[in-house]
Amino acid sequence: MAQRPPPEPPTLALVDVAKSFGAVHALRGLSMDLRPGRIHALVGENGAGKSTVVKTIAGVHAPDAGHVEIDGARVELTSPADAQNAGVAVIYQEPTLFPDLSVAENIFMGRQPLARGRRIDYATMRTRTEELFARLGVRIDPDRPASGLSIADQQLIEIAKALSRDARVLVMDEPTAALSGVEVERLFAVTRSLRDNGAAILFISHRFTEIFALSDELTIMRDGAFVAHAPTAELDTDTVVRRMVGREVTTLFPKQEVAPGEVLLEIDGLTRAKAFGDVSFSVRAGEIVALAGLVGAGRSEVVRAVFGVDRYDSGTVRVAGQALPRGRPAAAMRAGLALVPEDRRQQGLVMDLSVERNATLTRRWALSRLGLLTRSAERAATRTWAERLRVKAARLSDAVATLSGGNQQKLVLAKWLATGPRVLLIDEPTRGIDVGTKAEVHRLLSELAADGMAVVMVSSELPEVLGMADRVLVMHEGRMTAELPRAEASEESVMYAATGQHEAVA
Amino acid sequence: ACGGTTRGDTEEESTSAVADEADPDAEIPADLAFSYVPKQINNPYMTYANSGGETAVEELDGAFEEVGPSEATADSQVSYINTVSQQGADVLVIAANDPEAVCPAITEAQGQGTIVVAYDSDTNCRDLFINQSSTEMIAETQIELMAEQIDGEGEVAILSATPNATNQNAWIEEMEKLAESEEYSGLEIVDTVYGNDDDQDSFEEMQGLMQSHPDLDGVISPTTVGIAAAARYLSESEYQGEVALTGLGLPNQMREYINDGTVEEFALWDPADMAYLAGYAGGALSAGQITGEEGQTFEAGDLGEYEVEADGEVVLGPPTVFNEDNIDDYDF
Amino acid sequence: MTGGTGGTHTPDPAPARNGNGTAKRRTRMARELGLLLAIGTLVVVTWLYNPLFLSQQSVQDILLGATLLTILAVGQGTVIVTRNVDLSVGSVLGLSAFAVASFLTAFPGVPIVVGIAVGITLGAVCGVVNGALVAVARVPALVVTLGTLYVFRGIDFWWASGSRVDAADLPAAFLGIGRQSVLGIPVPALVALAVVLVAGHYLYSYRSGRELYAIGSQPAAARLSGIPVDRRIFGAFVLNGSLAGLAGVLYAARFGSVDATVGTGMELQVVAATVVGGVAIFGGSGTVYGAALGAVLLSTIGSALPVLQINQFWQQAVVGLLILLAIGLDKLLAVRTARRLREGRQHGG
Amino acid sequence: MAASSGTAEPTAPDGAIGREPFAATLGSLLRTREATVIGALVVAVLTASLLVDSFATSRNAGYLLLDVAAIAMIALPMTLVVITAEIDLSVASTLGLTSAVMGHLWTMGLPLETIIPLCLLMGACLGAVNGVLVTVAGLPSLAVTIGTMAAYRGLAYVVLGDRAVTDFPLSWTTVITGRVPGTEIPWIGLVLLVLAAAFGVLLHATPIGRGLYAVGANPEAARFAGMSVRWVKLWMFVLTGTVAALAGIYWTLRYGSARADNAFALELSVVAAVLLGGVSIFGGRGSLPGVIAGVLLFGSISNALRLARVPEEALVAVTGLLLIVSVVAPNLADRVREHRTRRSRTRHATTRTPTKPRTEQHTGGPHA
Ligand SMILES: Nc1ncnc2c1ncn2[C@@H]1O[C@H](COP(=O)(O)OP(=O)(O)OP(=O)(O)O)[C@@H](O)[C@H]1O
Ligand SMILES: Nc1ncnc2c1ncn2[C@@H]1O[C@H](COP(=O)(O)OP(=O)(O)OP(=O)(O)O)[C@@H](O)[C@H]1O
Ligand SMILES: [Mg+2]
Ligand SMILES: [Mg+2]
Repeated sequence: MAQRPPPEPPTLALVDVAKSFGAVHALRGLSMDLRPGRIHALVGENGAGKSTVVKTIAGVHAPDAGHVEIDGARVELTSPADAQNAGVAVIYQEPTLFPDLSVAENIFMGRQPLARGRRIDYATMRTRTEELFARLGVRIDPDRPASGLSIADQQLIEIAKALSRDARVLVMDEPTAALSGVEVERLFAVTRSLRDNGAAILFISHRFTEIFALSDELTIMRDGAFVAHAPTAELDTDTVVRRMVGREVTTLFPKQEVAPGEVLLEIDGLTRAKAFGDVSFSVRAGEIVALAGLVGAGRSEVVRAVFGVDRYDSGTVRVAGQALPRGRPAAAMRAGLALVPEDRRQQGLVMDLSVERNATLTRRWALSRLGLLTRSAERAATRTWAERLRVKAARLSDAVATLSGGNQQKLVLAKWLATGPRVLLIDEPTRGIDVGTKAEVHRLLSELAADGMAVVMVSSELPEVLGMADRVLVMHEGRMTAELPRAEASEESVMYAATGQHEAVA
Repeated sequence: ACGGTTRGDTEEESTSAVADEADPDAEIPADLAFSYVPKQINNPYMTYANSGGETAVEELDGAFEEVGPSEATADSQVSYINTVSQQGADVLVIAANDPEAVCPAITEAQGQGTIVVAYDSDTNCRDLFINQSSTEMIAETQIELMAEQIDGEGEVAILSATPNATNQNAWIEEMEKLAESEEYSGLEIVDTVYGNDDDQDSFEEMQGLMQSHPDLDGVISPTTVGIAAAARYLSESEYQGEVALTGLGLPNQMREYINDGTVEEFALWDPADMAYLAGYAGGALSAGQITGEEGQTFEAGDLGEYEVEADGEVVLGPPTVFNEDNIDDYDF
Repeated sequence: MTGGTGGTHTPDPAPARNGNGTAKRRTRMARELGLLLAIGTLVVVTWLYNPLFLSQQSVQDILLGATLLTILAVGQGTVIVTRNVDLSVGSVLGLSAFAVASFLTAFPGVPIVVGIAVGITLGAVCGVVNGALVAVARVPALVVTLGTLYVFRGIDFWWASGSRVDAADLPAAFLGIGRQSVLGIPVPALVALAVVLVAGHYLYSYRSGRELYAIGSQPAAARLSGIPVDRRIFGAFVLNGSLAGLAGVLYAARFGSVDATVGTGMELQVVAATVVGGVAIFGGSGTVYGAALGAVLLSTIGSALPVLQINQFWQQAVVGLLILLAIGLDKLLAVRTARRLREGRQHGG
Repeated sequence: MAASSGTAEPTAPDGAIGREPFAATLGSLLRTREATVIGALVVAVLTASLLVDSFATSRNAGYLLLDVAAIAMIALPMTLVVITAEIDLSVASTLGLTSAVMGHLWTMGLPLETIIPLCLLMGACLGAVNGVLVTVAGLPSLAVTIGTMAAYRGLAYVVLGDRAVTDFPLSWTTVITGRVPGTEIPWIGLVLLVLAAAFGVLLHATPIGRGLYAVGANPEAARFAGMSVRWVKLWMFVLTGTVAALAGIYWTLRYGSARADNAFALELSVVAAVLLGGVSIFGGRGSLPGVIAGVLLFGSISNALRLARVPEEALVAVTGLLLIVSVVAPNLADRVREHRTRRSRTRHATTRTPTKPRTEQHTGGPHA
C-alpha cells in the first residue's frame, strides 16, 4: 500500500475490491492502479481471480466490498455499458462474438458509424474496419460472418474491437493466448503506441516472455489477494513464479515411487488436422505421465481424441493391447478408460443436477439392479467417493452448482474414479482447486498409480507437472517436442520445449 | 372370433328415458331442466338459435341453460354432455358435431333419465331430431333459387362448411341428385369445396373456385358462414352480378349484399324457431305426450302443432326465402 | 460458442478471404432469391395450368390473401431474431379485430383512424404484456406466450360472448380499406408492403435493429457489449404486438364479419412462414424480407393448390412437406456455407 | 444450522456430507416446482369438492379420467422429449393420422387385432421421422415438428378425406369407456396408471432416465460421460410417436369415430400441461409426478368449472393464467429472496451485489 505514488490520480483504480461467488472467494480485498501511459501486467495462477478483476473493471461483476475509482472518483459500474461509457475497453478471455453477424458489425456493434437520419453507414464501417485491420496487420474480409473463424482470428477481432473504442483504459485478458508470434508482435506495437498516447493498459498473460517484453509494471496475485507490485524491470521470471505460487512446492506433491508395470495405453501416430499431429506415446501401469505445454498446445485435444469424444484423422489408440474404435466414449469406458475433462462446467458436470446424480452419471448401469437404480445405492456409492475425496457438500441432493469450484472439481474426479478405470486421462486436474486441497488430489493420484493405474495428466501448472510426473511429454503447437524423464524435467527444460525454442526430442 | 374383430354389424341397443307408451293428454311438467349444447359457443348462429330455445323453456316454466365448447369438436362436446347428465338435466338439446362420437356420452345420459333432442345436425342416438326443414326441401329450395337466377342453365359450384358436416353432406347429395334430374338438367354441379365454416377459409376457397372454373355461373353455399364470405368476395370483385350466389344465410349478415345486388335471393329457416321447437319437443317427450313414434303429434307453443315423421324426425318447415322485398322484416 | 479450433500452428498471418465474404453474402441473398424463385415457379406453373390465375382479379386476391400472414411474419421474424418466439399472435389478432369492429359499431360517428388506432394500441398492449413477462420477469418466451395465447383468447371469448360484428354494422369507409385498390394493388397489400420495407429497413439500418440480431446471435455476448438486452427484447414484443394489432384491423376491414374465433391457430402458421422465410429459430439470422416472402410463399401455395385442382385433402400434406423442405434447404445452405468458409481458410493464402 | 446469510458456508465438517435432517429434506421438496403443482392440485380438488356439487363423485372422477386420458398419455413421453431439450408439436397430428388410418384399415376389413399393432408401428415410424430430422439432419425440433404437424394432419385427410368411420364394434368401444367392475373407474384409468408407472420408473429409476436429464441439461457433459446424445433423442421421438398412436387408438375407440380432424390442436394442451408440471422448456428439469399433477390440475379445474356452470371462455383464460403464473411466480419468488439476501449483505458492505437471476439462461430462446 505504501507503493501507491502520490502525484496525479490513476486513470482507474481498484480499491480493496472483494468478490465471492458463493463459497469461492475470487477476490479478497485487492487494490491496484492503472495509470496513463503505463502497461500494467497482472499475473497469478489459474483461478487466482484475474478474470474477476477484469470483469469487475468491465462492470460485469459488482464488487461485494471495496470499489472502483476512475480519475480518483469513486464510480459504480453496474453494467458493461457503464464501463464502456467511462472509457473502458475490454478484451475478455473468451471471445464474445456474434457468430451470425459480419466481422465489421461485430467490431462496431452498438457504435456503428451513422449517416444521415441516424442510419448505419455501412461503407464507413467497412473502411474503418479495414483501417483497424491494417493497423493490426490482419487480413480478414470485414463482410464475412464471424462464425467459422479460428480462435486466433476471433481473438484478433476482439482486439480490433477494443482498439476501435479509442479507450482511456484498455484491459486485455490473455489476448495472446491463441496468437502466433507475428500477430503478437503487431499487437504489441499497437499496444505500445496506445500507451504512448496516454492510455492505461492492463495486460494479462501466462507467457512470461510477453510480460517482460511489454509491461512497465507488474502485479502478482494469488488466490484472489494481492501479493506484490513492482516495476517489471526490477523482477525476473523466477521471482515472479516463486511469488505467484508462493509456497514450498515439495509439500504439495507427495509423489510415491512405483516400479512401472505392463503397458496399458499405447498411442501411435495420432493425428487430427489443425489440432495435433503424429502424437505417439505409451503409459505403463503405475506411471504418471504428464502432458505439458502452453495453453492451446493441443494437449486437451489429444486426450479428448483418445477418449473418443473428439474424432481423429489417423493413428491408433490401444488399451492393454486392444485397439479402441474412434469416436466412441462408451467403448473407451468399457475398455477401462476415464477422462476427467478440463472444463468442469461445460464438460464435466451437469450443473442443474444434484451431487449424487452427477457422481453416478458414469456408473448408471453398473449401479442398477434389474435395470432399476435405487436412490440408496446411488447415495451409498456417492458417499463412498465423496468421503474419500473429502467433497464438502451440505447435502447430496443439492445441485452441483451450489458447490464451490474446488468441490466441483473433486466431484468430477469422484465421478470418474468411481468407474475404477485402468487408465485415467486427467486434464487440468487441479484447475480452480484451492491450494489446500490440491495436495489431497495429488496424494490420491499417487496412491492410485501405486495401485497399478496408468495416469495421463494434462496440466498447465509447471510445479504440478514437475512434482507429480514420472515422465513429462511436452507439446508445442500440436506436436510432441520433448519427452523428459523425471530426473531431467525442470522448469527450464519444460518451458523451453513448450515454447518451441528447443526442438530436440529426447 | 378366431379371425379377429372385423367389420360386421353389431346392433346397438339404446337405452332411452322416453316413456314406453304415449299419453297425448299428459301435461308438460313445470321446472324441467333444459340444457342446450350448441356446436360451439361463440357461434352467433347458435347464440341466436338458442335465444328461441330460451323462449320455449320460459314458456314451459323450465330452467334454461346453454353450455358448450369453444371449438366445434365432438370430443369437447362430450365433456359437456357428461356434465349435463351429471347435473341431472331433464332434457338435453344438442347440435352434434359428429353423429357418432357423442353417442356413448348421450347413451349414458339417457341411462340417467335425460331426454335427448337433436337439432340443427343429427346424431345416431337421440330420441328426436328437429330437422330445420327436410333435406329434400332445403336442397330443392336452393337448387330452385339457383336455377331461377341463372335461367336454368350453367355451371354451379358448392361452397360447404366442414367436410364432415352431416347435414351439409346430406343436402349436397340431394342437390346433386336434383341436378341430374330432368327438371334441372341445365344445371351442372362442377365442384364442391369446403370453407370449414371459417370466414377466411371460405373466402379463399371462393377465390379458388373463380379461378379454377372461369365459366362458373353460380355458387350455392348451404352454410351461413360460407355464403357471407362468398358474398363479400363477389361484392368486391369483378364477378359481382356475373356470378349468382344463393344458399343458406342469416338475413342480418346478408342484408348488405341483397341491397347492393350481389345476391338476389337466399333462404334459411329461422334457427330460433328450430330451437324453440326443440324445447317443446323435449317437453313433450318428457311428459310422455309422445314417444318418438311416427305419426304422433304435439303442440309447440306459438308454432302450432307438429307431427313426428319417420325415424323420429320433426320437420320445422320449408325454409324462408329472403330477398330485397322481405329482408327488412327479419332481424336475426 | 467460445468456438475455435485447437492448435495455433498456422504460422502465417490470417490470409484475406474476400472471396468467401462475398460468397457468403451471395448465399444470404440466395435465401431470398430462392424464395422468390420458388414463388415464381409456383405462379408460372399454376398460370400455365390455368391462365386465369394471373388475371387482374386473381392477382389482387393473392396479394390480399398474403397480407395478414405477411404482416404477422414480419413481427414474428423480429421476435425470433432475438431468440424468442411469440405464440400469442393469433389471439392478439383476434382480440384486436374484435375490438376495432366493436368499437366502430359502438361509436359509429368516430373517425376511422381512431378505430384503427384502437386496434393497433390494443395489439401493442398485448405486446407489452408479453414483453414485460419475458424481458422483465425473464421467463421463457414459449411458455409465457403459450399462456397469453389462452388468456387473450379467453378475453376475446368473454368480450364477444357469442356475438358477431357484421359487415353491415361497420362504416363503409372502414370496409373500404379492405376493398379499395391503388393502381390495381389492394390497400392492405400496400400496407403490408410498407410494413415489410419499414421493418426491413429498420432492422438493417438502425443500431437498435442490429442489436436485435446481436441479442439473438449470442445473448451473453450482447450483455457484455453493453446492449440493453431486456429493453430490446421488450421492444421486439411490443412491435410484434402492434403488428398483430394492425393485422387485426386489416382483418376486420377486409372480412367485415368478426367473431371471437378470428385468428385461431394462426400462430403456428406464422412461425412456419417465418422459418420457411429463413429466419433461424435460434435467432441471430434471417431477414424480415425473407419472413415476408415465406408468408407469401405459404399463402401462394394456399391459393395455387385449389387452382391446380390438387385434391383438397392433399393440400395440407403438401404444405407440411414444403415446410420441411424449406427448413432442410436452409440448413443445407448453412452447412455448405460453413464448409466453404472452412475450406477457404485452408486454401485462401 | 439454518444459515440466515447467503454467504455462510455449509457448516458440515471437512469432507463430510451432512446427514439430511428430515425437515430439511421436506423443506427442499416443498420448494420444487412439482410440489407447487401437486399442492395446487390438492387445493383445487379439495375446493372443488366442497364448493361444486357432484364433483367429488366416483362417476365424475371417471369422466375426468376419460377426458384427460389422451392428454395424459401423450404428456408422458412428451415430458421425456422436453427434458432432453427438444419438443414435439406433431403429436396431435400423429393421433389424427393414426385415427384416420385405423378407420381406413377397418373399412378395408382388417381385424382390429391386426390394425392396432400396425397403427402403433406407424406411430413409431412417424416419431422416427421427426427424430431423424432432428438428430441426423440437425434441424430444430420446433420447426421440424411444425412441419410434420401439417404434413401428418394432411396425410390424415388424404387417407380418410372427409369421411368419418364410425362402425367400430361395440364390444371394443364400450370396453374403452367401460368401468372396472364394481367401480366407476374406467379401464383407461388403469391403462394410464400402468403407463404412468412405466414412464415414471423409466425416467426416475433407470439409467436411461438419468441420462435424459444430463442430455437435456448439458449435452456436452453427457457426451463426455459416454452417452450418445443423438440416439437418446431419436428414441424419445420414436417413443412419443408410438404413444401418440396409442392415444389415437384410444381416441378412435372412445368416441367410436375415426376422423382426420380428431384431436385437432391437442398438442398445445399437451405442451401446456407438461410446462405447467414444472418441466423446463430448456431441458434438464422436471418430473413425471409434476406433469401428471399438471394434467390433472388442468382437467379437474375445467371439469369443476364446467360443473359449476362457469362459461367456457373463463376456462380458456384460466388455462393461460395458470401457465403464466406457474413460471412467473417461482421466478418472482427467487428475485424477492435474492433481494432480501442482497439487502442483508449491503448491511455489511456498502456496495451492491449484482443480481444473477436464476433464469439468465432463459433469455436464451424458445428452447435451448
Ligand atoms: N460466475 C462465477 N460464478 C461462480 N464462480 C466463479 C464465477 N466466475 C469465476 N468464479 C470463480 O472465481 C475464481 C476466480 O476466477 P477467475 O476467472 O477470476 O480466475 P483467473 O485468475 O482469471 O483464472 P485463469 O488464469 O484460469 O483465467 C475461480 O475459482 C472461479 O471458479
Ligand atoms: N472443440 C473446441 N471448440 C472450441 N474451442 C476449442 C475446441 N477445442 C479446443 N479449443 C480451444 O483451442 C485452444 C487449444 O486447445 P486445447 O484445449 O487442446 O489446448 P491445451 O494444450 O489443452 O491447453 P489448455 O488445456 O491449457 O487450455 C483452447 O484455447 C481451447 O479453448
Ligand atoms: Mg481468467
Ligand atoms: Mg487443455
